[in-house]
Amino acid sequence: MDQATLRFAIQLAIIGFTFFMLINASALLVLAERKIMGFMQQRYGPYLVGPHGLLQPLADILKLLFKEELRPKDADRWLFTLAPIISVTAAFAAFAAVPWGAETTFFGLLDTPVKLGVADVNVAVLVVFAITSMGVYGIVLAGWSSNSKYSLLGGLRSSAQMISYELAYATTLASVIMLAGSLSLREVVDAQSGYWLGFIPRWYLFLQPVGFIIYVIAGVAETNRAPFDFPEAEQELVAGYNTEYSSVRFALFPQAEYINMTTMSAVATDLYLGGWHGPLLERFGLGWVWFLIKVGIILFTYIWVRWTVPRYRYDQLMQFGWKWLFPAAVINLIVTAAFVLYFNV
Amino acid sequence: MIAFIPLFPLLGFVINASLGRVLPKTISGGLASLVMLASFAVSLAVVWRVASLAPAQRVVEQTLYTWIASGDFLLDLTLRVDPLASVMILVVTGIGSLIHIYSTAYMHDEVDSEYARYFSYLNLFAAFMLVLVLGANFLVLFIGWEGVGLCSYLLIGFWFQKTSASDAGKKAFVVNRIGDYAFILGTLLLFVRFGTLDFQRIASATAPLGAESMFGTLSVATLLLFIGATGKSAQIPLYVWLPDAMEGPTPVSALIHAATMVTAGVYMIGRNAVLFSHAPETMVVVAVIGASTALMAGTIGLVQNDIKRVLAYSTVSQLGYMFLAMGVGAFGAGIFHLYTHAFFKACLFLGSGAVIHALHGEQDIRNMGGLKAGLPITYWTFLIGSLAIAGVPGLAGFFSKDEILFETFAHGHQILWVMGILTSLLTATYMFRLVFLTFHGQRRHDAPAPQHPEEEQPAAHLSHQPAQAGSHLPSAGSHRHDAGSHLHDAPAAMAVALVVLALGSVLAGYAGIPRALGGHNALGAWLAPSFSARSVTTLADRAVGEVGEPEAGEAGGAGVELSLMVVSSIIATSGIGLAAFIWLKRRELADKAASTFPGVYRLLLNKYYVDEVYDATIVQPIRIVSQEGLWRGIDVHVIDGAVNGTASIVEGGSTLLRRLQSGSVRTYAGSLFIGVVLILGYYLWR
Amino acid sequence: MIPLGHYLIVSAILFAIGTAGVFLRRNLITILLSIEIMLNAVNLSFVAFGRAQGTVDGQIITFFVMTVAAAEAAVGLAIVIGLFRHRESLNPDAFTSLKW
Amino acid sequence: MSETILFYLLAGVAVVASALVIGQRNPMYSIMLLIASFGALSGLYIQLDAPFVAMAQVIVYAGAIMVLFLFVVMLLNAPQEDGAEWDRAHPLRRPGIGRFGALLAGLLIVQLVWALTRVNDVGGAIGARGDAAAISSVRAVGRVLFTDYVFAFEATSILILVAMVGAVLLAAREGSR
Repeated sequence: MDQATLRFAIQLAIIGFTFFMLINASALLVLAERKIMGFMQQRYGPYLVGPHGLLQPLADILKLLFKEELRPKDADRWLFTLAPIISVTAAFAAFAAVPWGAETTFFGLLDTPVKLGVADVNVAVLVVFAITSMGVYGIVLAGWSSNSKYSLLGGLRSSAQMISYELAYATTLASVIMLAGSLSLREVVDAQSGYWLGFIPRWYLFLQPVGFIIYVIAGVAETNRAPFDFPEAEQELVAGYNTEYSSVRFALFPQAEYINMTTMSAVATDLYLGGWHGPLLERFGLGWVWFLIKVGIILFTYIWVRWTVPRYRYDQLMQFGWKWLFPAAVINLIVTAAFVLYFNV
Repeated sequence: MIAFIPLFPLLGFVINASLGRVLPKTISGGLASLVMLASFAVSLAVVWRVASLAPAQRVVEQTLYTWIASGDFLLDLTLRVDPLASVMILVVTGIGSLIHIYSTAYMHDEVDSEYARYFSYLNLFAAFMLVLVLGANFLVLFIGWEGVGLCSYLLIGFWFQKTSASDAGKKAFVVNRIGDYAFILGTLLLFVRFGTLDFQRIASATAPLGAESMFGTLSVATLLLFIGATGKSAQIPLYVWLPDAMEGPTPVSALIHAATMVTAGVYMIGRNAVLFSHAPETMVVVAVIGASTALMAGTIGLVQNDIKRVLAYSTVSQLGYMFLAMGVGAFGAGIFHLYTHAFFKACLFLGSGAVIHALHGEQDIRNMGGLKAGLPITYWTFLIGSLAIAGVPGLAGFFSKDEILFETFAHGHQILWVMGILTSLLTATYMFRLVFLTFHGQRRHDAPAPQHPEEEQPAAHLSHQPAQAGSHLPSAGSHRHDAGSHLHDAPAAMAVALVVLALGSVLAGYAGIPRALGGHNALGAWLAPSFSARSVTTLADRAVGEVGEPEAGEAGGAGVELSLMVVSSIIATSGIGLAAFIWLKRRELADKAASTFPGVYRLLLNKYYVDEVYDATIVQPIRIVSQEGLWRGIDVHVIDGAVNGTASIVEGGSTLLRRLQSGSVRTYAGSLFIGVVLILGYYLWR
Repeated sequence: MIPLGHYLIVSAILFAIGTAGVFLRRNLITILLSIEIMLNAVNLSFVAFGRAQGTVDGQIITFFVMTVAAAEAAVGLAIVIGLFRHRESLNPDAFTSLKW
Repeated sequence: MSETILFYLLAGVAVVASALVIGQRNPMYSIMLLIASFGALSGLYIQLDAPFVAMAQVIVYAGAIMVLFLFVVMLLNAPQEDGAEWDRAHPLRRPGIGRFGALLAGLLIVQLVWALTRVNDVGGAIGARGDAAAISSVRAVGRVLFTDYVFAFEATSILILVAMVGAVLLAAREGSR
């Protein structure tokens, strides 16, 4: 095989691997969620299917696949079908701009190194942000097309919530971008290599602690997770926007949600936790393992928070977003700007 | 500094006008008098400063701000005191103060708010009059000119509940407007000619020019200005308002319609002496009008029975003298007479006011007589004033009137001189007729019932004010029987004013003793710079030199002047004698004369029927033309027709066009879009 | 490379579609959408011109157009909501009472 | 070559989607189609070396403005174009007038294309002038935006504020003011 073909093949392989990992991530996260939930509630969680219930996700998928597809009589046929597709497409597409590993030649297999990640975009932060913001359409359309009041309310809540928290989210992103001086995630990650004083990693987490907290909170809200899971608050709206969905169409929503979580975590890792930079493993071209570990930690935090913090009230959510989170993000941005200007970073 | 002179009265006006309703009489009247006195004090200080300068530089001016700046036309609000203005401000503030003081007593029967209104008007008048005399250009003068007109209107119609008073006010205003219109035209003409409105600049621009031989711009402009002056100063043909103005309170007549405002025209001509002396035709007109007015008013004064009307015609007559002086180029003499006249005419008016006050509003001299004993102060001051106006040697009127007559004679206007002498005789006669009928003889109540309500209205105004004056001043009908029982002489405030003015009537003349009598004509010399374009030559020299008339030599002139003085003194005394003979000894002679020449008598009594003639020739035609032609014809058909026609066309067009206004947004967007396509298409086709 | 004219023709077509939409549709929301199409057509030509000139000014004008579009959409939709409350209709022909 | 194909693809999507936008009776579909059109336009912007504009197009237009539209449609829940006959008596409000407008729009296309044929400069390939990297970087755009256009930028911020206040005021229910 000549280099060009090899290169093409390897690129395809990277894309395939990413896709595979994402699908698995959603499956694994379902299991992890239930296991951790069980652990936190002092019970076992799923343990019958496979060893320690490891095959439970597979069983879930099979169950969903064999369920009957239902569509309410007055539902909008096209949009009802389109909604979950938009959701899951946006979720997958967003990850395309997220790099997850350093440049590598695959142990000398290639002449020139290849970048680990689906696509290397020089405005990756914006791309991720743009595509994530498309995800809201899936939920809104699902809510509207179901022709059900629970769904509609869920969809409305979701869109309002996402628009509100997008502001804080984008503003904290801007702080990091200012520090790194680039919109490219890869460059942001590379700006975090090395150590202060020899042992503290140069992560933006330490420069932007407030930003990181805001980012995580906004991320939780963006992905409609507890304690901000109003679009599907079961005590109020049955199941929110996906009340009327069943079978595969239904399965796509949680899947999109978990992929979004993963994307959020991955971007957080790239922006704040130094991405694939870490001791030891990097030397063997295995920085991406660090990446996986960091993403895993954040994902665990997501689940941990979900089963710890109770749900807010809806007005509290909006109030929190507009009156606390967004101002905090703006102040953080101003302070960062002043910092950058003063120290000429 | 200068600005305070008009500002003090203005302050008084503002306070009295705004707070007058709540102020007691003592405060409002006292305040009004006080601001006048303050203004007088400031005037004295300013005049002192002017006097301390060299004669050629006797000008003090203050520019308050630039009023109009339009292109190269720049007009400042400038006040200027020169010798002429200094005489005027002293007269206005001095005599004004006295009359204010007098008024505090005279108007005391009014209620508080009316009292304050009276004084606010009076103060406003003083402020405007001061602006008039201080203004350094035509426009500032015009502010004062119009302002005093306004105040005159307000004060004539002060008792506005009375129809005749408010009518008289309107008449004064309208007649004045005619003059003002001409005045504005004259001002504009001068602006077009000289590009400035400043008196000094106009004067210095005129000075190098020769006198206009035929009617030219200057003549027309000065004639127009003179028409303005005839309106303000009650000369033929616009004098008709002044006798009617006697409807106002008597102190007002004294201040405005005798001493100050009516002299504004004279002052204005004096102010533009240089300009006028370059327009000999105008000067002739001025002189002829002045002499004719003097004579005519004198004849009318001879037969009037209302004490104030006699004085009013006397005023018109004396103003005629002043214009005569102006017309012959004797500006100094004219202003001199203005100045002396202010004293004795104010004195006379105030005296008549004291009489009216004492008689509770009686104004008809046929109902008076024998008041000498009851009103000694009034009598003696009135007598002094009469002697002064008659021109008895040694008193103020003698010097000033003689100077006018001499100048007239010296400039070769013998006919005018004869008219002046005749007027002098008439003046002495009617004044002493007034004195004798009022103060001498027995108390009478023999006035016939008035024939023409407008013409003879003894004391009517007071009976028309039952609420205010009724209790204190009984109506005209009732007082005839009891009025004689308790005559009271002028109260202190009035007496002070009378005495001071009587003193002035005696002494004022000594400011300008002519050279012929060994004096220096100090006033003439003082005023001279004002009448020339910044040069010290006396006016008589200039005017004569420029007009090209033979100059009355100094030595020979003195001889002529002395002999003329003797003539006029004889005339004056003979007039007094005549009056004494007729109205003291042989009273029936007057009635006999009246019945012998009923036509003449009626003619004079009805003031030559001038009002009627005006009504027939001017007022009625205008009314008919306005009503039938302009209103029923042009206004209804042409103007209304045009307006209604326009409206109909618009309405018709709109009915069609409003179909386009569908209210639909898309239609509007469509029309917009059609425009876009059409414009784009046009540019592509081109 | 694509000639500038191609972009401009696309822009022209989009603009015309937008205007046609304003006339054809009887729904205020769709009309607003048509206006957005027109704005985007203009944006495209701005960016294309900017690229042809080699400057960023075209892009910057585009940002401003976007901001204005956002403001317009916010206010316009608020008005639409207000109108709908009054007439229970979104047909512009329902709101024709503001005339003569 | 691939660039040309991509251009025609994107342009085609943009035009067809836009045409469909105005062909829908259901505003919900219109909105979704318009988002598609915006996505295609965003691709054209990337082709024009304006990635930042492209992303802003997606974030602002597709991500915010269109959500707003969607929100309103959902809130009003009056999706179908109402066929009620409003005041059709007026001659200028007949349905035909809309077709006339569409005719005018067609005329406009003809005019614009005609105008383009009369300009010489548009035939040249784009990108011939200027450095792609110089104008595609966010840094360059930001520098010009905050220097030359800073006044316009600030004015825009005020515009946004005013629009925000106005929208809140307009949409607030009478009682809740």
